Amino acid sequence: MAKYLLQRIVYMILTLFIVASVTFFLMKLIPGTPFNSAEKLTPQQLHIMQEKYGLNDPVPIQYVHYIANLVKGDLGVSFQFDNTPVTKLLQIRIGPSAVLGIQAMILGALIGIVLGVVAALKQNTWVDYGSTFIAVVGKSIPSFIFAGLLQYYLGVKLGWFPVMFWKGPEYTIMPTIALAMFPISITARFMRTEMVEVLGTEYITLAKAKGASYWQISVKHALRNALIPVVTVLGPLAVGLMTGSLVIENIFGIPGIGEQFVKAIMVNDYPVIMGTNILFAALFVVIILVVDILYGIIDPRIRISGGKS
Amino acid sequence: MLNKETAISKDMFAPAHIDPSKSEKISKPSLNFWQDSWLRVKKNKGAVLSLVIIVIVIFLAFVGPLLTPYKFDTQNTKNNNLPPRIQGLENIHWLPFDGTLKRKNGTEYNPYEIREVKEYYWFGTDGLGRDLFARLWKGTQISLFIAFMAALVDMLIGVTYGAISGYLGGRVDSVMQRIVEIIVGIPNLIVVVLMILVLKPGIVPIIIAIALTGWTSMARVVRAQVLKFKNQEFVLAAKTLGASNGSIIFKHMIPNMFGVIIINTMFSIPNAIFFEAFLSFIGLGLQEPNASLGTLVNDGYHSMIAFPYQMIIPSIMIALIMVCFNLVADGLRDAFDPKMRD
Amino acid sequence: MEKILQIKDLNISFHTFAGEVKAIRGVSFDLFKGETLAIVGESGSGKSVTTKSIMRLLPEHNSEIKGGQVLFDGKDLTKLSDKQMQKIRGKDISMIFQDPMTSLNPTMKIGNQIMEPLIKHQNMSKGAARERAVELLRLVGIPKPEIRVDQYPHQFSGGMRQRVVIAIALACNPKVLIADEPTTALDVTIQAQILELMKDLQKKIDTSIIFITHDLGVVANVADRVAVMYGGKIVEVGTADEIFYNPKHPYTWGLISSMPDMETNDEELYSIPGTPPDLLDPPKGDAFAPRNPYVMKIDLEQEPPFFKVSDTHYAATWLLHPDAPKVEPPEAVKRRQSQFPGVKVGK
Amino acid sequence: MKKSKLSLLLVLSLVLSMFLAACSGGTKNEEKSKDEGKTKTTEEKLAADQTLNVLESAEIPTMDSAKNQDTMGGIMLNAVNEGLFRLDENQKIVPAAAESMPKYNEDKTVITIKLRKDAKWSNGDPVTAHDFVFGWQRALDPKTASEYGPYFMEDRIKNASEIIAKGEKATPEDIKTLGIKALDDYTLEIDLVRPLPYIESYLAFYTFFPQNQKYVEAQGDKYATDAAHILFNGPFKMTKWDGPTATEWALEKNDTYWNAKNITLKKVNFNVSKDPQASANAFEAGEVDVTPKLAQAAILSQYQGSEELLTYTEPSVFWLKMNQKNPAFQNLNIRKAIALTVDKNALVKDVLANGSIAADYIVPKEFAFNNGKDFRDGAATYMKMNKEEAKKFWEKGLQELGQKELTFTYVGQDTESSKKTDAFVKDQLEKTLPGLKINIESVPFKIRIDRENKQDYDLLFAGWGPDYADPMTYMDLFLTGGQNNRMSYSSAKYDELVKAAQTTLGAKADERWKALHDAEKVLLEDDAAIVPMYQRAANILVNPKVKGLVTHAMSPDMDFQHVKIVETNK
Repeated sequence: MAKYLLQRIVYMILTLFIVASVTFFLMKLIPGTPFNSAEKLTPQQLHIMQEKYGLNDPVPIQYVHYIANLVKGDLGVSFQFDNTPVTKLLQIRIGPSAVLGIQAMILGALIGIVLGVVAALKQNTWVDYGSTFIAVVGKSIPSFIFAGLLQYYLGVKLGWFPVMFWKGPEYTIMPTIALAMFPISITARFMRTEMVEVLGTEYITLAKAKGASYWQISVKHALRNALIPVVTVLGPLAVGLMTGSLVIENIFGIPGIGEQFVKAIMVNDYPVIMGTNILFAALFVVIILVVDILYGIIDPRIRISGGKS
Repeated sequence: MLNKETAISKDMFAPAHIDPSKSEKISKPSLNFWQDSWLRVKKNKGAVLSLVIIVIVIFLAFVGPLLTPYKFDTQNTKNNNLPPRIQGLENIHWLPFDGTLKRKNGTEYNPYEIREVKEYYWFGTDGLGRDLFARLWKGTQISLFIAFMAALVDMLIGVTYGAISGYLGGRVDSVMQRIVEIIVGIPNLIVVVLMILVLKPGIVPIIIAIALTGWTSMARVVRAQVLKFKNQEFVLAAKTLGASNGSIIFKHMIPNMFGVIIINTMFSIPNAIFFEAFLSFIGLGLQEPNASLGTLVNDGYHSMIAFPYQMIIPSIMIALIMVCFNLVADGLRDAFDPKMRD
Repeated sequence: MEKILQIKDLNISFHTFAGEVKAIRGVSFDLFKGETLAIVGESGSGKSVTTKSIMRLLPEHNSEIKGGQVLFDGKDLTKLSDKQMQKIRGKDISMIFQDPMTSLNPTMKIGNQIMEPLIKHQNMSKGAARERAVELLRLVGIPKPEIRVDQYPHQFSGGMRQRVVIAIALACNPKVLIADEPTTALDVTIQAQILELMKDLQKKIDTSIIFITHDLGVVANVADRVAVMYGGKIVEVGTADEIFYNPKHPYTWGLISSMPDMETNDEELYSIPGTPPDLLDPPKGDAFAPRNPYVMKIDLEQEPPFFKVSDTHYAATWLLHPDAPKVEPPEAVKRRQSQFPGVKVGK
Repeated sequence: MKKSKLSLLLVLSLVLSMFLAACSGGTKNEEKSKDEGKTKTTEEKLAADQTLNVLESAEIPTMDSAKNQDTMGGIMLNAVNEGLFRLDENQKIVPAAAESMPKYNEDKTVITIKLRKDAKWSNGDPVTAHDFVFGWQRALDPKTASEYGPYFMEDRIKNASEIIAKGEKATPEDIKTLGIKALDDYTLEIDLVRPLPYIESYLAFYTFFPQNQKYVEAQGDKYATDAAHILFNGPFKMTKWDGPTATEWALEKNDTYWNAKNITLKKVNFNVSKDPQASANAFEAGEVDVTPKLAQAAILSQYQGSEELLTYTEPSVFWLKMNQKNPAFQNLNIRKAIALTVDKNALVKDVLANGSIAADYIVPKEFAFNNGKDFRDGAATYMKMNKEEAKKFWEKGLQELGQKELTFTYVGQDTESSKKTDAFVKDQLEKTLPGLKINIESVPFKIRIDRENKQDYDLLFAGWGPDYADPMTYMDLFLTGGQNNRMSYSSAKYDELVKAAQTTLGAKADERWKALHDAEKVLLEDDAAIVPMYQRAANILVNPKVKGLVTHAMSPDMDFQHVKIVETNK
């Protein structure tokens, strides 16, 4: 186990390194400068600015500098936000996005699992069709439309929830709902498929033959086995949610990381792009590892061993 | 029983001759895989209806623009932001085709009358006075194109990659999974911005960006399935019978995971359509005057309150396409899945 | 003898996309206390469906009990609610499945799977149930049960798994045990062990067994009585001796002839020509008629009723009708008939 | 709820009675208004709660006046700090930290300014001439890496160019040579390279704000990174701001401000919303009193004629550039054809529908004045739409080029309004000019700039906002080889006229004006070098209870110091 973990961690670091490198070079291919008033500066002034930030060096040298600093834990400073350290920008912005992402993930997974399980248990009845419909429609309406309608009707017209901003738990309700639509539908659809499959297996019949109740069969026997493949989907999905949604953040005025990242890409704020990207990639590989470990917990057949199975 | 008994005569106990071929007759028709699947799909009313709708939508995506006298990119700014009005339906007030709009204070008005417009725009017009009926079908056309391309790429790359990675396992799997992680780790948006630079902005960079990043979830799911099947008897059996790796993967394993593949593909279709819509939201979508469902919905979003039809109509179209694809997917899965065959 | 289970005129259909499949068409039989009843027949003859319907384990969405009764303990099982049925399953009637590789929950420890019916039906505490589970594992011959109880199915071999399944089935000392081809998926040496185990356990807990198999060798080994099924019907029923040494139905003859014994040589080994009937559209008359070398015109017209051979022996074939011509059974059958102690050869 | 409303009423009536007691004979009026069910009263009754809730569309990138280059930063810096001058409600430049308007030497290259003695920093230090000297030097110091410091000072303030040329190697001594001196604590002398008619508007701009050397150096890297590390000398102080990523911040009235007695507003809360529809929703729900600028015609159409909608013309002008690297655009007839084709009135009325005005000029309206006279008054408009003429020019042009068809790449921006405009322009051009095919490429801002710089376009939609209140901020863009030309346009006549206005005519306002008028005519009519489209209008939603919200043509775009919250009859 320890050996396995160590190996995985080495792989993770390697992955991060490659992600950082590839992104670095891709990013450098995007035209334009990171300076906000590039339109106004004379070539000479621009040259001085670039010199100051080492942007006149050949890209490989910039790359070496960047990686050297990265190893030291220095992600550099932002161009668009007056030399604010990238680490600070990330720290401030990841919070709301993570809170929202986790809430939406929990809400989405719970509702999705319930919908999927219910649909599978009542296969080909109106309950099944109804749950399919909810799952599909949740996925079928673009999030900004859904969020916009939510905001207008529940916020402005009915006044149930605050229209926007990020000032307390009640401010998270509408964005969480809006963000949860996606995981609900994904989870529900996968859950239904897996559940239908599991319910058709012999061991479920045996469980029935043991006199297990409907509830015991669905939860104790079927759910756990059906969850295994679903976990593979939920893992990356969770990262997607936690790393923020530009749309939801914009509409509900949430100081999240998704919005900051998209803006950084649009204005060539290289250090912020890199920093955010490395953070996202790190989250991703960690979640993958967690998923794999979870796999071992819920499925005893897949045991974590020293690489060879 | 009694009646029958009395009807028995002695001569009935004479030996009979039976045509041996008759005993082989089976009333269940012998069908190949596809015919069989098709029969099953046909039984699922929802799937059939959805399939019909999809066919109609695809048909209209090409024919629809010809049904109206207006072209999708012909502007007439004098007639902009007109609500839907359909001949014959305009007098039925509760239908949304009477050519009226509501002001913020709730009063209703008819811009056709106010602006003395004679034309009928079935689905109304946009901010540049372009006919939304024509634009809707044009947008559907382009969105479906993007979606199909994405689904195709998902299937081809994702399934192959996932299957090979899962099947070969060990070091190969390890390396291949790391590569997936790296690809997922590179932000789509950087790739798209880059594509917009390298290629001309428009539909091609969008498809390429989806192609480069979209197949990974399919690969993961397929890999998980392959891992599951790998040690099952039917695979071992095929192996002992000397089947090649390729034929084990594609003949034995993949038919067993059609369900999962189809669901995943069906989800990659809305993913593609929405990714394009997201790009429209941040301004990187299609180039004017082309339309996609994504750009239409995005344009409509800002008109949510004032000209709700501009948002509702394309939204309904997106939702309709998605729902239909999903129902068909369900039908297909139930049909393809050999495990459900009785 | 006490009848513990009575099946009366059971009719079951499946609804498939091609139409209604009449899988069980008027099956009746009794199960006596302490006996082992074997149901034999080709695959698709309705053996498994019959037993699954006793347990009400047929898939709800496409199967339908069209008529008949399953009487157990004075109750008609086909009429019970799901809740009531759950109280009977695993406690009074339990079941062993064909494939031990797939009939255990892969993500649940063996112990927990055995404990489940104990906790449910006997209100045992977890600790007590666990002890009993260890005991049961020992009973079914699993070495080091204290350790094995905490392991997962994938850590067991096929034969071991089937022992676990048997342990689960016997956990609550059921009155009826349905064994659905419990040895088919196992190799021969393991088969014999499992059969021994079952016979052994039956004596210990005095349960009645319905043993489903297509393997007559196994039947001879375990059964007190045998019911032969063909095309969704029972065609012949009798004691094991009666069926093996004095079969009356031409299908049973076929089965017996296809079973190797000491005196047959390979060339002689018989196989029944043709394929089983299509139950989507059951043929008029006797379902076996198309494959029956002794077919008569009436076989094509009317279904044969049961003709009584002895108090325990009945067969549904027109050959037993007084008007029917006398036919010679195949060699292998004749040889056996000659060994049958109670009854004179022929008629 | 009821209780709080009652108590609010009580407080209000108390305030009112005090207010009315001060005015003579107001009592009757009040009672009358009550009887009439609170109809409009002519007097503005101040509300008890002088808090303003403002929604902005972006975060504050920095609060360091030397480094800022952002609109939002500009508004905030102007609220909490103060330069020598500021813009008043009537867009006039009035003394702020300065005691009076500046004095010039004869050739208008040396300016002397007296500072007021009662201006204080929020730490109690007086605002002195040294603070200005330090602020300017810091803005130019290459080590600060300000973009605007060099941009505004190079070639204008004495020795600025020399310092910039030295780059990183510039020593503190070098920087001290910059043309600004403290003659004493309260007297400043500024040396210009040449006369700058617009210098006063410069001096109101945040890049030229004072900075307290002692404080700035004590804070080091932390300076201006959050509300706790800024000094204030303006009407407000910043009480809450966590730094550049904060989407929430607050201002409070600065009681030590020299003019504090004239500031009514107690508190301003800011939040960021980047989605226009969401902003309108928040306004509808009453969560905010002022929205960011809303450009979407559909959203604005809901508020047409409402007292909540505040529309004002900005000095930003948008135009279509024709890249003369493309041989087709070296042809004057082709350029003229393009220039005459687009129906700008339809563009602003139907497409943009946000109060923008069709522009047949490049120097905007209501922007630059000479003795109170708008630059546009008396200036001609050029190249009004004429599709027939356009077709003739087009045919002629095609003939001269020997071509039947032309295909142009049109680079536009990826914003919604830009895309709409681009689609409209494409349609207009293709419909009117036979054989013309236009491919639109909408790209993000930075890429648009890049393509403009590399002249990788045929047609390009761009705009310009002024840096100072003088036509020159537009007119010098298109000088031969000028940094913003970027379309290979070159006209000796245009260059001569503009250069004259820059130099020799610097002190002669009327002649200079004339030269600039002529230059505009050369650019737009004689050479048809660019096609102006429209002058943008800004639209914001303002709660009617907010009075005195001032908007400016240039930074600061918005000024809160005159705001009063009044009782409305709602």
